[in-house]
Amino acid sequence: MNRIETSIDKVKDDIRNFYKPDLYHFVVINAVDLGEKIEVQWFFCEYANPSNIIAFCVQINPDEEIPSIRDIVESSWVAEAELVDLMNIKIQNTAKGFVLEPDFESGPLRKKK
Amino acid sequence: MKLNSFRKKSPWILHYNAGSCNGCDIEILACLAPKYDIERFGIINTGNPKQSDVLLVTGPVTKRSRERLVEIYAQMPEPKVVVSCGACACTGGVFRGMYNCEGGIDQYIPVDVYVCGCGSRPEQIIDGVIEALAILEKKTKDLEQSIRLKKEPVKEDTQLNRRDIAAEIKEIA
Amino acid sequence: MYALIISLFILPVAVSVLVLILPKNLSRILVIASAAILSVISFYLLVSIEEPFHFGVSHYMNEVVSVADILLLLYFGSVAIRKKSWLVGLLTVLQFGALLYLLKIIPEEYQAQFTVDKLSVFMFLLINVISGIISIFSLQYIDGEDCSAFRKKYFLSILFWFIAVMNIIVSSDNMECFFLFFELTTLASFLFIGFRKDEISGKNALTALWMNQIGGLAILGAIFFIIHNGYGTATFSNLLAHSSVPGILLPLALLCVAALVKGAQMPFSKWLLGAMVAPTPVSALLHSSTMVKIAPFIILRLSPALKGTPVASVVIAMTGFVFVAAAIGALSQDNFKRILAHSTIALLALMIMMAAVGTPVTIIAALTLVFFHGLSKCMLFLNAGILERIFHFKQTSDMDKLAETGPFTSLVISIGFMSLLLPPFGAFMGKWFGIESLGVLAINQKMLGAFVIVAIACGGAILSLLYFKVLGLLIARTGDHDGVKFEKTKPLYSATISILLGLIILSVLSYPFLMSHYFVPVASQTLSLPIEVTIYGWKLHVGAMALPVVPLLIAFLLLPITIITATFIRFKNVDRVKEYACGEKTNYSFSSFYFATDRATPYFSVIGILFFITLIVVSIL
Amino acid sequence: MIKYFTMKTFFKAILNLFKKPVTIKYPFEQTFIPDDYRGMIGFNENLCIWCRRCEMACPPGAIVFSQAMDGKQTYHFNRAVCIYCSECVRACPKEGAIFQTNVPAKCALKEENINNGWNILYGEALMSRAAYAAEKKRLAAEKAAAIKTEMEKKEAKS
Amino acid sequence: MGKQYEIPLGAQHISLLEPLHFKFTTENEKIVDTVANVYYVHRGIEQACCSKFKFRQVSFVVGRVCGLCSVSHTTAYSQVAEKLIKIEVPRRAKYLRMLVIELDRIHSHLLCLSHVAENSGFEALFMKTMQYREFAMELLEAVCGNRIQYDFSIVGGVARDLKPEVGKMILERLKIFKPQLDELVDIYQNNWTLSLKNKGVGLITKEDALRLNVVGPFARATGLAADVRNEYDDLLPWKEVGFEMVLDKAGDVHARNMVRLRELYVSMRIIENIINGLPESALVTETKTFPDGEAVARLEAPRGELFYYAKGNKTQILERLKIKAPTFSNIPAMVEAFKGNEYGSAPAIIASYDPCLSCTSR
Amino acid sequence: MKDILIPVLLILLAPAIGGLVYGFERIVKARMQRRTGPPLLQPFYDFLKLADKRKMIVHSTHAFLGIMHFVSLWFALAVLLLGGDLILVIFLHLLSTSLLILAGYSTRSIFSHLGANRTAISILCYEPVLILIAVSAFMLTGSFDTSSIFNYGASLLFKMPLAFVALLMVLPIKLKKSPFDIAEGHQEITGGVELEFSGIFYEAIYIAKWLDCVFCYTLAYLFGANDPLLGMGLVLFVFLFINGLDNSSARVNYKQMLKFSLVVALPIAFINLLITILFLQL
Ligand code: SF4
Ligand code: SF4
Ligand code: SF4
Ligand code: SF4
Ligand code: SF4
Ligand code: SF4
Ligand code: SF4
Repeated sequence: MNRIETSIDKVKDDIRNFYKPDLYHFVVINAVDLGEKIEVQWFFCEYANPSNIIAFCVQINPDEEIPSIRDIVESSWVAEAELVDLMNIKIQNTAKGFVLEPDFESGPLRKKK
Repeated sequence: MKLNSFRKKSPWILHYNAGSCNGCDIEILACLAPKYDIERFGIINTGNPKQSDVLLVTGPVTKRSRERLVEIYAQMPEPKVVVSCGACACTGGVFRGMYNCEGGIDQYIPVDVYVCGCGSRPEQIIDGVIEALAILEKKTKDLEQSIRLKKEPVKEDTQLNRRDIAAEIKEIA
Repeated sequence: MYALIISLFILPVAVSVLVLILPKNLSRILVIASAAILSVISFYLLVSIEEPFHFGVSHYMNEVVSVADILLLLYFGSVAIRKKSWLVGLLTVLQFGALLYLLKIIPEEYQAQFTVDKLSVFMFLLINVISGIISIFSLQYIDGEDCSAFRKKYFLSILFWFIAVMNIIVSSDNMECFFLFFELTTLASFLFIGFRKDEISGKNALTALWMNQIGGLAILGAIFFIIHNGYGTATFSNLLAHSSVPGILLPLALLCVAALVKGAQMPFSKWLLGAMVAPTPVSALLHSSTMVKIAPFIILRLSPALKGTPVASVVIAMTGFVFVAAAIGALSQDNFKRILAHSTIALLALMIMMAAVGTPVTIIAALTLVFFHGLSKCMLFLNAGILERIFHFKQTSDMDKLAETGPFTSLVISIGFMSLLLPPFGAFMGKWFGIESLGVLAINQKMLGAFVIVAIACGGAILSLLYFKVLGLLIARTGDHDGVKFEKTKPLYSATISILLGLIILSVLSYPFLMSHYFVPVASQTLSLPIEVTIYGWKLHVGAMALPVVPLLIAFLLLPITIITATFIRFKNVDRVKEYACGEKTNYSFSSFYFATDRATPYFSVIGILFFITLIVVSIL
Repeated sequence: MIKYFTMKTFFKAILNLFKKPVTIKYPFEQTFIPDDYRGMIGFNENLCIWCRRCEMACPPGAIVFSQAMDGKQTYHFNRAVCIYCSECVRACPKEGAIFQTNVPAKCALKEENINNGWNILYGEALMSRAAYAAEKKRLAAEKAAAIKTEMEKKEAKS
Repeated sequence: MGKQYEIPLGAQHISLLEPLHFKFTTENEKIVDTVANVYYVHRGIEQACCSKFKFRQVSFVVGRVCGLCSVSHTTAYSQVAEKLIKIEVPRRAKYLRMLVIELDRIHSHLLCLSHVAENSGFEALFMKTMQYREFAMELLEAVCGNRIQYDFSIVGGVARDLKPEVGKMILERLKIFKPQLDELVDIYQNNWTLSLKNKGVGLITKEDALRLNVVGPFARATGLAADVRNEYDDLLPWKEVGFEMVLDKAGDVHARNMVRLRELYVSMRIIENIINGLPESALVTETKTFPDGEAVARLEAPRGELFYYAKGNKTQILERLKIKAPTFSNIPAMVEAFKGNEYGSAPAIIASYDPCLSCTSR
Repeated sequence: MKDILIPVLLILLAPAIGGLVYGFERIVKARMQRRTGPPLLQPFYDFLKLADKRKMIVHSTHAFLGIMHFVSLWFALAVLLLGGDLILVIFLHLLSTSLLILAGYSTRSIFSHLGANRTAISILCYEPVLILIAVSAFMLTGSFDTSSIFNYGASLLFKMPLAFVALLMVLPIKLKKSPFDIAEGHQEITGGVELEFSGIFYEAIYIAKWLDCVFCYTLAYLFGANDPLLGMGLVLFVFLFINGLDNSSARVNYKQMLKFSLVVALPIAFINLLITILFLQL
């Protein structure tokens, strides 16, 4: 697993420069609650060398809005919608209520304070 | 086995997956398959609540399934029995206490037979359904009797039932 | 007798003048009264006329007719100039030339211009009763029209004038006279269609004009050939008398062309479809009792001569084709009136076909169809008017709430559609007779018979599909409401509709009676053949055909009662549940199948033209 | 179109009519169950050392020990909660104290109140244990206090 | 109103095993638009796995993410957990894991195929496939002690050994199964009505597959060579036991059926090889360490790539567990592939995705 | 007297016979799938059970139309068995089907609607073919009455085998058997028109299905009418054929069905008609 640390402003450009549909496979977006911060990880892997898993990692504050990569990787909308509900974070152009009932407030995967 | 006495009934089943892991669902499917062939007992998987007698539910009832489950249950005409299939439908099983599920379907609709196991073997499901057949027969009788004796029967089947029985009583009186 | 018949001609004309001048209330009373009187007269005629009744008015009439012809053509010419339509102009010029030539060669001898036989009376009844009802309906309808008070009167005026023309046309024997009134109906339809005075109306009116003018031209042609070839005078009775002369086929074919044009058979269906832009009573009028019914009337008139000729074969084949094509065309429609119009074309094809086959049974079938189609279509079109005026929609897709908002209208429309589709209603009887008697036809004309049977079988099935589409929308409802409260419409509306509904149900129930006492005599006189009607076992034998009466009677009871009961019935002590929607609670939108069959229309037109050409070619050969 | 008539499956289906069905007659004849089928969990009170490791290991919480005031523990097992994972057996330090049979669990009827009953029992069991622990603590404290007072008394004496 | 029908499919519908809801907008039964709601089965397993359960228990819980490839889930989880506690699994355990995964694949693929047949309206074929599938269930019961929910892989190795007589039984049953599989291939390939229903239906091209990141047989049926078994030699030695990639080009329902069927031959060969060459070693590597650090693991479940991410914090309880199921990756493509098809084919298309939403929504 | 008695008995017993046929069909189907299947009397158990259920309807119109579907179907069958006019019988059957279709449309239930749509389409598929067959029979026997087919000298089967082929092609549509069970399409529209009926009201639909069985097999019997043995043989053959087909084919979609019927079945019926007209006529 190759971690590529980047920042919230740059991550979208990084992914745009990196992602080639016929070379890389988009796996999933994950987020981990680190307490103060939340780490968001975009996982890709290479079709040719599959052991090579690339993760773009960004640490954000819980109330920051994360850019959506839907225009780069079309199929990322499911992962984004899920993260919004489960982590209670904001992602550009993504509404709540896909995974959980729309009235479910707190993100269950966040650490309880 | 007094199965022959139940044979005069024809339970049609409706299967609803209220958020299970599919394990028990495929076993229900296996029951329909040639090896177990529950059509021997006149069972048809109708897929239509309005023509079903037995509701086979799997899964611990997730929040989103809840309303659908109740809706489907309400659309089934009495007499009906509910069989919960598998540990998670009976009690929530391993999912007990997870935030989005409710721990057993009997929190929402009355369950008559609990089939244990995770996943329950087809044999267990058949046993459960046969058990349900007996209950179904009893419920049918209760219903008839209640109409004849003009009194309220089967306590446990909640308001839904009571209302229509009241209507029938009125008709006779 | 004479006086009565003449009164059928004069009275509507008088009314048509009077409504123009009388104040509104008086003219209302006048209209209602005259509608009633006309109906009574035609009913009386039905009972009383046994033998064909020939009469002529004074021989000035011939001159009057000629002058009127010329005036009419001059008017058409002015229309052509005003609207800058070269087509109309061309046809008018052609007609003018032909007419002038004819006037020169027509031998100057007195002849009876009119014949009133049972067929005419049959048409009288249909025309006067149904048009009467429509005129009463239009009293209310035209009130809501957005136009000047005079034009409202004017509308009623044309309507009555039209009734008079129709009455004359079905009783005229002289073809010159027939031509005049034929073109007068054309004129009437032109005025009606153009009534709303907008662009589309104008265009469609013009289309109706030139298309029908072709029919007129064909009639002139027929007259020309009759006289030119020396078959005597240009009258129907003379034509029928000469039916065995070989060269007679050409005039027959030309008259058939006139009929087919009036009957809006493809490719001339366009004018009838275009007529939808007129106020709805006009559609009702054109579709049910008048105008298009001239087509089966002509063919019925000619059927003794036509029977068995190649011309008849072509007409049969053509109508068989039109039956299917119009049915297919109807499938793509969404507008209520257009659906009705297409189905009219299809059913007209069926009627013409039946009439052209010309065996006793098919004639009876044709008459049955004409009769029941008139009633049903009238009712349906009037309802289309009600839908526009009271419920404010025209598309069928909006009808899915009708069972709740307008239970009565929806019930009536359902019955109307069923009467076009299902046993035991008249239209079904026509179809059924058709199949059974075409079986007989196939014995003589093998290929044709086979082809037409396929056409009827397929066309019938397609039409059922079409009607199901509409019926399905009509019957949709959510849940029960306690008791059925009929919606409030205007009294005149509900009165006319109720009368029609009553008539339909009554005539369906009395069908065996109607058949033996009404259709059979008409048919036998038309063919001048005695047709035997006997009841043997549980079957009614008509000529060579046997009708199982008992099953039919039970079917009579089954269907209408089912539909009516289904609307009113409320099961007691039965619980209501919601519809199944996979356990979900959201609402879903509905619609029915649609078919993009309108793409095929150009091809249909081409085939239709080919048929017309064949018709002429065959008659010459 | 031609293929339509050359359907092998069609004739196979017809031939199947003359073959014996493969259906087993289950409720009338028992089916084969392997010896190591993961069925009901058995418990041998005599061997148990009451360490509660099985309870600890059980993912869904199908095992619960309640405790009487005299310290005697009772083993409770709910067959409708159990997922038959045999983790309890693996966790048990004493071979044979808890073991897995190859008998599939019977279905339960409404009367058994298998879900709510278990919830209640579970709560009660925890309470009983808490009560026992509290009691034990109280006793210990009492004892300690007694010892203390005794000591103090002794001290005071001396 | 207009020409469009909205047809719901699900949550409860006979053609669905699982609650998922599609709303098809159709014109004359031709699908023009699809909306999917796939999160009926969300139970909150990820959260429970990092709060309620100890990391050793988690392998039983993740098995219940889904009953169809429960062994893939437990194995993938075990792998990631083993990485976190830094142990190497004994060779015999690896082989046994592969054995059960392949047996599971056989039953899962056959189930999917039968479901496609059923949803295509071919009841007899459904029955036949289910009948032939039973052998896999019986073998799994013999190997793992349960027909579904094998609970076979545990952290550090496997829960039970393969008895020699069971190994023999497996080989025998496979011999019986081979002609049956040939028969099935024949029917799925050649039945005319079935091909009417399946060929050219639910089409996803290779470009779409790349664009939408499709995985599993779904991807392989388009010609996209994506099979984790081809890749991870260090965790499970697939190549050793004779794995071969199965590819097809068409990308329609029929191609998916064929890919699944042909994979069964591969699975059978792998199972034979495993049993014939089963190495001797311990079953479990014991250790007392607690998970720490981050790790990912990928595994080819019957429906495609399973991806586990775990993070430990040196306690019994994990910090984070992320499960990415194969169907999860396929959902965007699933929704697209309906467009332009008949509604009548929709159930068959759904079945051919082999959707398993219980792990998608967890 | 005897002529009447047998048909009347048949008519009265039609539901019972239909039930038995239906039960037998279920067993045969199970056997073809190598299952044991339900007992022979299973349809009657179903019947008894349905009568016991709580009465629930969507609305009265819907329920009533369902019942009338059954009544009118029985009536159509009666006319057929009493030797009535074949065309009339076909139209009466259409009438009963149309009541079912209307019932389907009368609810606001999607699947019911779809089922009604599809049933309407399937009418388009089989009705013309049946009419053509009837007309061919007329060409041979000179009468549309079924009784005349019985009195006709030879078996229709040998005179017009193509008609029989056409009949074989449309019967699965009518009986809602695979590959043409689109009107029911269990996995697609969960029964279609039947969907919203329950309990005693579903019973009407259920028995109507049995009657349909009798209706269709009677049509098949007509092809061997003057030789009861041949007739029975034909019925058996049709039975096996339809069930064999049912168990060896997937469901096609309605467009394919329409195409099949219009391009294959209808022309075959038409050719048969032509042959009958051109070569065989009296
Ligand atoms: S009981 Fe177990 S196998 Fe059955 S559905 Fe629930 S978790 Fe799955
Ligand atoms: S009591 Fe009233 S609100 Fe409640 S279910 Fe009955 S009708 Fe509805
Ligand atoms: S209670 Fe329900 S069924 Fe009754 S009128 Fe109101 S909406 Fe309709
Ligand atoms: S680890 Fe568990 S069993 Fe061992 S002493 Fe602690 S609580 Fe008891
Ligand atoms: S088998 Fe598993 S679930 Fe059952 S009691 Fe033991 S540990 Fe608990
Ligand atoms: S782990 Fe074994 S010894 Fe300990 S309490 Fe449980 S059964 Fe008894
Ligand atoms: S992909 Fe499907 S079968 Fe596999 S684990 Fe997920 S839900 Fe289960």
